[in-house]
Amino acid sequence: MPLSIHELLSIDWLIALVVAWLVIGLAGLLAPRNLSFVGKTLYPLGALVGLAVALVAFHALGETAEIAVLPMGLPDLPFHLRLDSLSAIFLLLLGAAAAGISIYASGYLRKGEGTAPGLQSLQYHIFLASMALVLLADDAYAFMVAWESMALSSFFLVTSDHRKPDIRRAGYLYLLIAHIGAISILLSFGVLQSSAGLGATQGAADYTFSHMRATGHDAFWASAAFGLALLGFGAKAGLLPLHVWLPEAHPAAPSPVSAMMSGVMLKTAIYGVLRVSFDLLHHPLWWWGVAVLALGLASALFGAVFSAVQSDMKRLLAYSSIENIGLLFVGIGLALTFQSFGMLTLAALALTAMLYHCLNHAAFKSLLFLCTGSVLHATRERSLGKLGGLIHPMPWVAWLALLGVIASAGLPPLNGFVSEWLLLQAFLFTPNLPHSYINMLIPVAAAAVALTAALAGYVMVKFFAIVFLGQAREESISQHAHDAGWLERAGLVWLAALCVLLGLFPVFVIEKLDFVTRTLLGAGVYETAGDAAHTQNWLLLAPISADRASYEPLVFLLMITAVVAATFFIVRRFWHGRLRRSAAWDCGFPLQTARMQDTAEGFSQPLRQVFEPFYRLTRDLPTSFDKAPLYRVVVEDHFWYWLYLPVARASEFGARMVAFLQQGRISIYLLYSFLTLVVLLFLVRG
Amino acid sequence: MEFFLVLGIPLLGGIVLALIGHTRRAAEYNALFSLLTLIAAINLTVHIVNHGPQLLFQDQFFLDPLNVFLVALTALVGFTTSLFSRPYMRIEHHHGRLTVGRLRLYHSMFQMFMFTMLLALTTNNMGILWVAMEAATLTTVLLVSLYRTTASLEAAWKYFILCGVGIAQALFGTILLYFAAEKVLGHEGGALLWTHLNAVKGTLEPTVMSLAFVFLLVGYGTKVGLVPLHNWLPDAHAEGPTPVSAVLSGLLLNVALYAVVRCKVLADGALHSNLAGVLMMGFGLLSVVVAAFFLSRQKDIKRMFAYSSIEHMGIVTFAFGMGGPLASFGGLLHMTVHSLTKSAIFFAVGHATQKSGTQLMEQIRGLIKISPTVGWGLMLGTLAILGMPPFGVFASEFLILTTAMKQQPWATPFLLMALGVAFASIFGKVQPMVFGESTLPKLPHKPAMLPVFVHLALVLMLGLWIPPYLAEWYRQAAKFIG
Amino acid sequence: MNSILLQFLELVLALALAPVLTGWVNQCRAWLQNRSAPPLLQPYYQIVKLFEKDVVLAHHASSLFRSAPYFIFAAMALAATIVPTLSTDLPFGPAADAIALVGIFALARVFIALAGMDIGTAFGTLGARREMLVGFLAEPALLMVFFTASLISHSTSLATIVETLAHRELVIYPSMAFAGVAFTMVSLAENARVPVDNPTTHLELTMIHEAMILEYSGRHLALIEWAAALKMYAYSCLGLALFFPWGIPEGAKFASLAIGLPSLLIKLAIGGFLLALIETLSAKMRIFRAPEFLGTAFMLAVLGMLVHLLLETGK
Amino acid sequence: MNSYYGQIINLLAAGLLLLSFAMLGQRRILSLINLFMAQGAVLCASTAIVAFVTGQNHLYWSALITLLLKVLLLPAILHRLIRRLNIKWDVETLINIPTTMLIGIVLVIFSFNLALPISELAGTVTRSTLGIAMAAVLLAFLMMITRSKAVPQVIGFLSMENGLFFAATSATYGMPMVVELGIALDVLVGMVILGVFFFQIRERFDSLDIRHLEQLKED
Repeated sequence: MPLSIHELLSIDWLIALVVAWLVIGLAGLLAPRNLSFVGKTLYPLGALVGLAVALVAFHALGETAEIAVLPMGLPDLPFHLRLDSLSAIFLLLLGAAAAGISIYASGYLRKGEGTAPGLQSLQYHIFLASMALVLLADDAYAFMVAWESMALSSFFLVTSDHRKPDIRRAGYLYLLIAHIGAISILLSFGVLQSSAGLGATQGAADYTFSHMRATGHDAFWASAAFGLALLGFGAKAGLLPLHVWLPEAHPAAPSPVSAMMSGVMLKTAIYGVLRVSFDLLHHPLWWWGVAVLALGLASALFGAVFSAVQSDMKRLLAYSSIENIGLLFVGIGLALTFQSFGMLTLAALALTAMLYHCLNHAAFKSLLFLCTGSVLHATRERSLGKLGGLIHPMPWVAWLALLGVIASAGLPPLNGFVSEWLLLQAFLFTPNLPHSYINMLIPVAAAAVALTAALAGYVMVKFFAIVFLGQAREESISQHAHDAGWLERAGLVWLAALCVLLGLFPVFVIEKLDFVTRTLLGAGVYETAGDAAHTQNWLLLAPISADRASYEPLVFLLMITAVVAATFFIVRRFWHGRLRRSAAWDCGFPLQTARMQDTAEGFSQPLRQVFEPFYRLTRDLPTSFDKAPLYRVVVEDHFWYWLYLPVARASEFGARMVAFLQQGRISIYLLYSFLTLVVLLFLVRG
Repeated sequence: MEFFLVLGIPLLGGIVLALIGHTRRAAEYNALFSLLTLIAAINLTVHIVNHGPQLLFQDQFFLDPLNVFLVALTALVGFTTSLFSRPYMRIEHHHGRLTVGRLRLYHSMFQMFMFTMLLALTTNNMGILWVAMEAATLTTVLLVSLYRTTASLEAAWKYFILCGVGIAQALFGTILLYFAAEKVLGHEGGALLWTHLNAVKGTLEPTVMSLAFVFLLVGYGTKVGLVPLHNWLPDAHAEGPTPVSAVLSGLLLNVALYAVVRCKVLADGALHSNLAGVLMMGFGLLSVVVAAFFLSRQKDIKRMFAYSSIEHMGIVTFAFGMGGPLASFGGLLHMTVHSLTKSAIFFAVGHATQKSGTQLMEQIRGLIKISPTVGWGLMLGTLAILGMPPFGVFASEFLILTTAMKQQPWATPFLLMALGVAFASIFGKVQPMVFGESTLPKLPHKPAMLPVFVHLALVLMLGLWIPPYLAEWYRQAAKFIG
Repeated sequence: MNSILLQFLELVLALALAPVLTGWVNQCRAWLQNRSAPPLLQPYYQIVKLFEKDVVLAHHASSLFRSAPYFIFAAMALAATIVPTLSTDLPFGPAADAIALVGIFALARVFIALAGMDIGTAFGTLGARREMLVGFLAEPALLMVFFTASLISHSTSLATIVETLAHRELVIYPSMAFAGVAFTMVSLAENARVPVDNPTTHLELTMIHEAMILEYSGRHLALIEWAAALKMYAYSCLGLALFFPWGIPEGAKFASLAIGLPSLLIKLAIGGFLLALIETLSAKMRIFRAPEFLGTAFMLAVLGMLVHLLLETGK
Repeated sequence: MNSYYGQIINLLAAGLLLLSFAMLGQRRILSLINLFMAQGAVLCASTAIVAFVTGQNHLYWSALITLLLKVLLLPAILHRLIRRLNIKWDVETLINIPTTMLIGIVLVIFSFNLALPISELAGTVTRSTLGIAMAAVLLAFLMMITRSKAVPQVIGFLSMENGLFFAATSATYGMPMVVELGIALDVLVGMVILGVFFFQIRERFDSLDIRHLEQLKED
């Protein structure tokens, strides 16, 4: 198919925009310590570029795939880039989130926080550019280069404040797991590359995705490639059991970076899984889907259960990200299962739900992380045990955070609910599967998803109420607290608006997502729901048919607004608006202080009891005779003890073992050479 | 003519510096000779690129794509090392760790070492190759013990004995090779000339060749630092002056591996089996895994990077053993980027240790505060050597790993494990050295960071764009290796 | 046009009937406990009285605290509108299906919990925490109940579910039995009834719902009380629609109101009596038994789905 | 005629092997040096005979170099060294001598077996010498492993060189002259460096016991 100039434009624009990001980043090196130049010029420019990326990507949705080749890379393997609908939707996500986060960051920068602002800006913009390149890459090498650059630049961002040992440790863990994941992805590409093995003519050109797509693999190797890819991308996404870096790295990073990592970077891993499993392998086996589903559910539940007991607000959000990633993988698993049984429409439904949730999570999680950033700046405090009552000094942040909280908890009429709704719908259609065991498993999985969603509500109430409601638990908190500046507010409002719009116009979004599912599966849900959607009204979301299920968020919102307005009016009209202030009810105990409020630990105590086996709890209880009674509870991750420490110990053991090779005695060394020689001679002659 | 300059300049430099190496300007002369060698090498390279492979001096010297790029690389690293060593050795002298006489020894031996390396690379005679390798050991052994400390003497002694014994095996292998070749090529028909051997390799006696290859592999493998023949390597790297560590790691190992590869080509042709490849893969994999585990318990920074060199040599050996155009291409690229990166790291480490007055990693902290260039140089170098893109080490590891997945999938779990362990160990140790707080005062003298960043820039370039003519060399050389 | 009128009628009916239902349950309970009963319209009197009173607001109550009652009230009104009581063909029907209904309840719960924590007193937080504890198990259980019904009727739309279930031959769905028990348990918990909560207690240590709204007064409290009544009404109608759908008219005809309205009233009366009976016969359990209680409900609901898949799809 | 010389060479080869064994079993340093000298002499003789038999003139040069280097120069240097360093006492071995001898016999059998198929291919008169050369190399290796002092280790190293040289001359009638010169030069320089080393080590440790040189290790 010949590409006309007009069609070529999108990818060229995108390349130009990526370069623009890099240039903006490099410009930061001109005046690395000039805060106002970096903050008030470079970051807003970066935000504009992000907006442009989003627009171009939006334009490219549903267009024919465009390709470009850059004159760099390995010989015979220049960087191949390709823009199809799958890339476009993730680029849209990246651009839109980057626009909000960059503009926020331009207001967020402060003097004397870790890395020099110019350098940080360089790292940040390389991070953005490499994420865009990951999404555009069309060969294994370009993909890996972009992928690891992304890991590296984000590592430096995470360790901006490298003076703290904890932050260094978090960054270390992050980069280590990312690197191991990357090697695993690399090996997956090694399986996928089309060369036929020893003796066959090989060329670097075998590494392009188009060659991989065209190559068939037998079940074993396809599964190997899939497994390795899942391991690699799962490590990046924070899938169980490779999630441990996530709750360490996200809190350590500056808030805009946490937002970027959680909102966008995790999605690139999702993109990778989609790319490999639906595009490059395109003939899934049913058990892949089940495995992904199981892992996803485990991660979702794990994330929810752990985020409930966190007492650091950014850690809480980080665990919540694990939960959401788990839900995304549930969607992928369902889609894979359906596709393997040839139920393409249902696969498209599950995939749509998944992609929708990607967009949603990017919007609300970025929003929440940015809100924590504002809180952090206002109070210098991350611990939920000391915050409280911030809705009074910072109403903007609080109300915008409330939107994020409602979206994150999956409540109507915001966006989180839409994707959850779609996902549950996908579950409800499963009983047609030809495999009875899976049929039985699906309802249990649906129950788990429902439970996760409900737990998310618990977590979000805890997050919002402890941070913003009640009274400040420490005196100092409320003294310096101030609302976010206007640039920060602009970023927050942008992301909150995305939450609202994504929640209110699902049909429009699904129409766009349809391009993606059509690219990957050859089927979509928009057309099947088309009659309902077009003939009745375009507000009605009815993925299969209006009889089966439907949801109209706009009507929903209007109803609530109308009732609220009417009630308010009637109450004021027929009665009065009189109001008196007085002290709160103190139960007859007049010495109450703000410190007597329920703490974060207290709030999650019931859950800690219900889900006790999930946690590794250490508790110090004071006795009644303690002079300075101290209550301490530490909640740890079993995986750390089950998986990571044994691995660390095993490698330590290996290190001790090999150390015997190097005992300093020259005779022994000579003996090694001697034995090597003798053994080899023996082998060769034998 | 182009060629003789390449060998002549360092030889002359060795002699001249033996006479005037103690003068105040000796370091500059050293750098000057190295620069001239580099220019000659580039000139030679251009010549070869334009005119194709050449046999010189009654076929005694041979220049083909495989060695000419190594010649250029050797000359380049030699030059940058001489630049680095200029302030480095001067400070050592100021600190009283070195006398003027030893500086003379150092400068002279440095040039002689370059000479032996270049000789080993360019000679067509397997016997001369052996002689040059042995001479390389001899020139560096006194450099390793330059400080005359207990530890450096011990290291040099081990280096001498182990490499001497190892290289003796290589001589036995060479004799066996000659024994086999003599049947075919006659006594005086240049039976040790590699090009001649290569032409008739199919007719060489397989039984003898298999034995010969074993001896050659064990012999030269000792110099490559393949496990379990590696024991001299960490000691020698850690105790010698840092410029010597840089050239040992960046050049000597490469040249030894080059010798192994030359032998492998012959063995492959004669044996009609993959025996040589299997042996190399075995050694390579063992080196990678064992070296990776060694890394985690290191306390001395130079020692750690010495083990890292073993690991990388293992990767290259594995790649060459695997064979095929892609793997060999990857192996050659890896040799290049490893020597550039590793020498850059040693340069940075040199400044860091000189500043902190210790090689113990626990006592080096917050380099980025003391000197941002040293800190970032070490950080970026470490990331590059760990295979982080967009640096070139990643490019070669990419090719090697993906090919391994296709051709030798059984090996990939080991590689995955080893690379993971290596990353965890090295990065875990370097990160707190570079970042964090430091109580040390800022560096009083300006570090010579130009070589570091030149190397890293080259490595970065190789990761993103390999110049077409370089790629063409690699490709031809890879075809050669098979 | 008819359908819009009917929809409006349903809303008005819900607003009107909800306090009456609460009053009726209180009356029944009083009778069962041998007490003299308060008048049927007692909840109305209370609401009106509260509207007339001044609002007494704690010093550090935020705007969220003041706006929450309106949101909660609106959410409950919406929920009551969506549940088909008088007709299955309601214009707002497609706006929200069963899952969205669960979402609405959850939305109201989140707001009331947030409002409870806004003042920052120990009681509010305690209540909110307990409310969320109840909610995180009750919500998925309710969802699973709906799923069982949806699997039978191949739809999550409430109208379709009701139509399908009402039209079935007298087939016994064992799955619906499980779902029914689960639904009952969830309803008790969700409406702050014994054995999970006690609507009449003011003993702080045992309160859930009452603890959260302890700081409310005046019109705010009135709206919340009304919303609570609406919630019970919605749940009751929901139960009736799912398990006793007979008598709910299909299509939007005023004529069918003649059957629909009386049958609704009768069913509600019976339901209210049964609720009072349950409350009288059971004792309030410790708060930490509540997760077990709701976990059982959740398991039963999931079992219902499995039973459906195992026994009923084969046919 | 050739077979007659062949027998002489074989005899010399046997002598070489015997000397290797003797060195393996010898405790005294002075005797070791003398044995090494004898080995050099045998080597020189065999090279000369091979040169005579085959008419390869450059082998005479090799023989001469051997004579100069291994019979005269190196033993002289070694003698001088031990005088200067005052180390004449017995050599301690790490493994006791009978065991070492047993291992040595196994090695000889092993190398003969290895060399057997090759020897049959050889067109030279001295077909079995390759096996003996290999055995000599391995025995020298063994000696290096079992000695804990620096000087005996070096003698072992030189003895290994002898075995190699023997292989080069008798089995292949000598390598090209350039190579042999190069090898000789390396050996010479190596010895000089070793000498320097001995003094340095001695200066540092007051002893040439290489057990002092066991500090660099992994712990």
